[in-house]
Amino acid sequence: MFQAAKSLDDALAAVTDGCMVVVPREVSGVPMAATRALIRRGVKRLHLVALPTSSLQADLLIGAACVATLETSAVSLGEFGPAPRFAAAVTSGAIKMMDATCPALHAALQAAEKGVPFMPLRGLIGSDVLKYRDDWKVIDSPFGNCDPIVLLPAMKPDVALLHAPMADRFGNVWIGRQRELATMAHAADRTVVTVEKIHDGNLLDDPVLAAGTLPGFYVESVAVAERGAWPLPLPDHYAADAEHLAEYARMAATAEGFAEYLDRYVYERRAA
Amino acid sequence: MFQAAKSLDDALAAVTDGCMVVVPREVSGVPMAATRALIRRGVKRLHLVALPTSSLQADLLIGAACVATLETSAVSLGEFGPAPRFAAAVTSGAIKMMDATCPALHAALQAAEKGVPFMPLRGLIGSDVLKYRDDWKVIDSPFGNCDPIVLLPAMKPDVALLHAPMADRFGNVWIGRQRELATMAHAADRTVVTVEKIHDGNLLDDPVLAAGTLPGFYVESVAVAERGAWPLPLPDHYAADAEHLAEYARMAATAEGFAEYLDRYVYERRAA
Amino acid sequence: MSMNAAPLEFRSEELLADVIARLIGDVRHVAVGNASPIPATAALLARERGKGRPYVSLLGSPKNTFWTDGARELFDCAGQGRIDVFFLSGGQIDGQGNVNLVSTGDYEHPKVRFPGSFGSAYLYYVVPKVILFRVEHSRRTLVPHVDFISAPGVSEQNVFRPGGPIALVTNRCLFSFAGGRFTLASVHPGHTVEEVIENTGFDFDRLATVPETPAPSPATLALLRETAAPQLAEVYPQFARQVFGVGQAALSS
Amino acid sequence: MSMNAAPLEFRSEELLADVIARLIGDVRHVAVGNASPIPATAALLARERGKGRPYVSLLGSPKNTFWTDGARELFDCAGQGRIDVFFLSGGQIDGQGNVNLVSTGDYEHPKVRFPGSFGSAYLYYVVPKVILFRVEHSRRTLVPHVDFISAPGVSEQNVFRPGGPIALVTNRCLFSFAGGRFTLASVHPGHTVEEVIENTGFDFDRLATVPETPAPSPATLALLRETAAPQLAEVYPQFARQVFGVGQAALSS
Repeated sequence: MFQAAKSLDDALAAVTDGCMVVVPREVSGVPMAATRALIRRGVKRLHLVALPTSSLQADLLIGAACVATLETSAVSLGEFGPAPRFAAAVTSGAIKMMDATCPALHAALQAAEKGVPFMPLRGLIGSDVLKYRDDWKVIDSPFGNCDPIVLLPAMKPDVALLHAPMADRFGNVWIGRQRELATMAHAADRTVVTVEKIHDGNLLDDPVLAAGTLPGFYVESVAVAERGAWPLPLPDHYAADAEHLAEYARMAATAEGFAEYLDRYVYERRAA
Repeated sequence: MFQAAKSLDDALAAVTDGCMVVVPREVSGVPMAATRALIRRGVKRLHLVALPTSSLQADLLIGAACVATLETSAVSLGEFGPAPRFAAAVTSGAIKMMDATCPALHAALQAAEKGVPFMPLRGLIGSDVLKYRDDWKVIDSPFGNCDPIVLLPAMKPDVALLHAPMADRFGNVWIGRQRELATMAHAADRTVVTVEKIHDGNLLDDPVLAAGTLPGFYVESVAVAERGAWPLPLPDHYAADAEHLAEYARMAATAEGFAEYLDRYVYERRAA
Repeated sequence: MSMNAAPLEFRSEELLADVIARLIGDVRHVAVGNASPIPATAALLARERGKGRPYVSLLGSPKNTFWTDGARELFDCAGQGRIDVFFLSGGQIDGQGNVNLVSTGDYEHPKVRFPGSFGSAYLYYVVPKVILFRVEHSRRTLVPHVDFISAPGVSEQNVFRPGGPIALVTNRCLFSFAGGRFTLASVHPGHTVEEVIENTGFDFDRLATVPETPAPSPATLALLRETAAPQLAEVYPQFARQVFGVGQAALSS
Repeated sequence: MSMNAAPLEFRSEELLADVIARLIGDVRHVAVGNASPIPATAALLARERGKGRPYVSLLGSPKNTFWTDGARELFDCAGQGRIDVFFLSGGQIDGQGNVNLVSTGDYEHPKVRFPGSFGSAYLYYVVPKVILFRVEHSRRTLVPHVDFISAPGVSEQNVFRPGGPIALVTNRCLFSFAGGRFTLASVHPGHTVEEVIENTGFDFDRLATVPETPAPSPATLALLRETAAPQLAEVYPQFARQVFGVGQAALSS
């Protein structure tokens, strides 16, 4: 149940070494301030699930050696090119890669949300994505006539980590249209949220705001982190910092440059 | 794709004799004005799905002989007592009853929403609800060890019929927290909506309103029906008309009284 | 159902709420279905005693529920293991804990049709503590075998079932439930074991001496009347007025 | 990839958009993935020609998408059969229509790692018309057999597959796809069949005489430049400026 966090580090206590953390895609509110705090703390061996894709966040965490396993459908810096630390870690075998496809990650979390052991999904059959996923099964649908279909086991992360525009003092978090953030929280054991600001009053009291609210019932801690998605965008609030992302892409192209990036923007806390 | 309806009757053209119609529970916005219009038009042989329960709406449609099959988890007038026309029709065999349990109806619609042939659901095993549902299957979960689980076939209604606080001229409908209305629309072939009023501007342009909006992409027609849920409540807008519901319960206790109710409140259009 | 026969300083509803509050115990989240004022009173009492724990959801009350994911959220929440206590009733309840919310007689040609199973065929399996609550304690309601099993009291070993019934509370007594059978745990003040046997259609176990259900303590009655009742009045105004006297801090009788 | 070699009055991007718009055909809904300005241009052109039909969703553009059910809605929408046309690309594409978005070399010890399969392992199966689009037409991108099948071009008869590839558009030509094979449908102006053969790593069918891809008509060019380009500028400002000249009604060259 919700407790107000004293600090960002305090809020992140739930993200322990070796735990399974689910994080959202770039346009849904990526907790980058929290990501930098985790790197500073030196979190290790994460099973990182990026729903369903990631960009800078996964690349940073991988480069900083925080990740043991990555489960996602794609990591890319988009218009700024490939994700260099991700590509390097996969080709060197430094991380275990669990390649997925976007709707499979959504469905697996929805299975946990609904308390069922699996969810079916069309597609996948005949792909190498399926071939390399021993944890996925194929059955003959009992509603068809020789109709194979993939079943995905429910995914229950230890922690859902997300960034949102605002929360109130009851732990209610306004997520707007990014409803997969609610599914993440429903599926995860514990949910940690950073927000731009605290909303006065109770978000659930206003039917219009309530429609876009993740109830505090599912939230363990909330910390304020202004511009907490920087340098990534927060939809309807601020755009990506293209200049910074281009700088990241340049620096992270080499291990040395990446180390310098960490020194400059993560450890020194000069960010934002 | 969305087209503005000329009238309520016009909007209801999609609800044809014999079609499968899904309608929401009492507290999610029941299209009662539309229900009376359908009775006046004399719609026949509906396969009515009440998600997941119903009250006055199902009782009225059944009493007026519009329903061939009823699929739901419960029909009751709540504090006003049993639903008399429903009980009479089931005991006389006038309708085919498909008893369900609430989460099964949600899951079956979510299967259609996700384009999968079935959804698993816990519970049910050993109940007579399952025993009388030949369309539901039990499999041994491939993720368990001798772990039986029920699979529910996807439910794809012909029409989703709902009432909401407002829509805009693009067919976008504000549904607020009643998110099962979105699932109904996603699952159904066509969606028909009545609303209290038309919102000026585009609901999707405002991120706060957009969070509670069913996009017009899924909506076939919208008609304005002020107090369109009367005598049932519209959450955050108006309460149930308790006096009228008590009168209904009294009148509908007999077939004669029910016929009089129809004459007075449905055919004569004195309602609201 | 009135307690007028005995010179008690509390109402039957207060006793039942106290019994149920004890059954709730130390848990995180109690959800109470629509139109269940006595379980709702019990949940609020438990929350007062626990200084905010358990979290209480009163279904049908927008002010006392947090749902923002539609009508499915209650069931998803239970499926996630986030609801610890729920309440069910039944048109019929039998000695194996089976509940019938559908009909009497043959299902295809019923004699009496009830509303339907609601969420029972799911929640009875997944909520750890389900408290059966049926005020009317008679051979009509408590039967040897239900005519239709909306949800069974027990399941085969291999059926996924973290939940199920722990007790049955009526206007006459408290039954506990374990191993597929009810045991008479206590008889409410003013009622007798013989009366319970006489009015129960199913077989149940009992000790040689059956205790009397403890009367609510003065502290409990004060909590009920002064703290729980005003909160209840928001959701069940008629019940709160009738049982506790709306806006009054204490009960006059 | 520049068309400077030939004295044409249109740009390569305009030709490709025209080709793709014809492939889209008369459908209800075209969805275009992130960072796909040429398919986006084609979809807008098709919408202009169809006077509002098809409905066009440009992913990654809040103004040009209607999603309010989170990141899953695109896939749910496709699963419902409500997306008729989608675009996919690949680090490698082979002659059976298999696409590889994952890696080259051995999957466990890759030589080059691409971003990942995204939604391809699903959308390729369920969207009726998938148009493969890869500007770079070389033996590096168009290979005999992909190293990793993110999504296969064809499936066994009993696999649920209402969708799949209908064509592959490159900077050199248009291939149609049917029966598990590509057929060279037309060669773009300024390119030759020999050049296509030389630069394609997979086997494909062709008629004795391969037609030239028709140049965009003056009417199409006007529609592209005067109507589609300004709409595109909202989503792809850099592309719109570079190809069409931002805010200009016509192209100067």
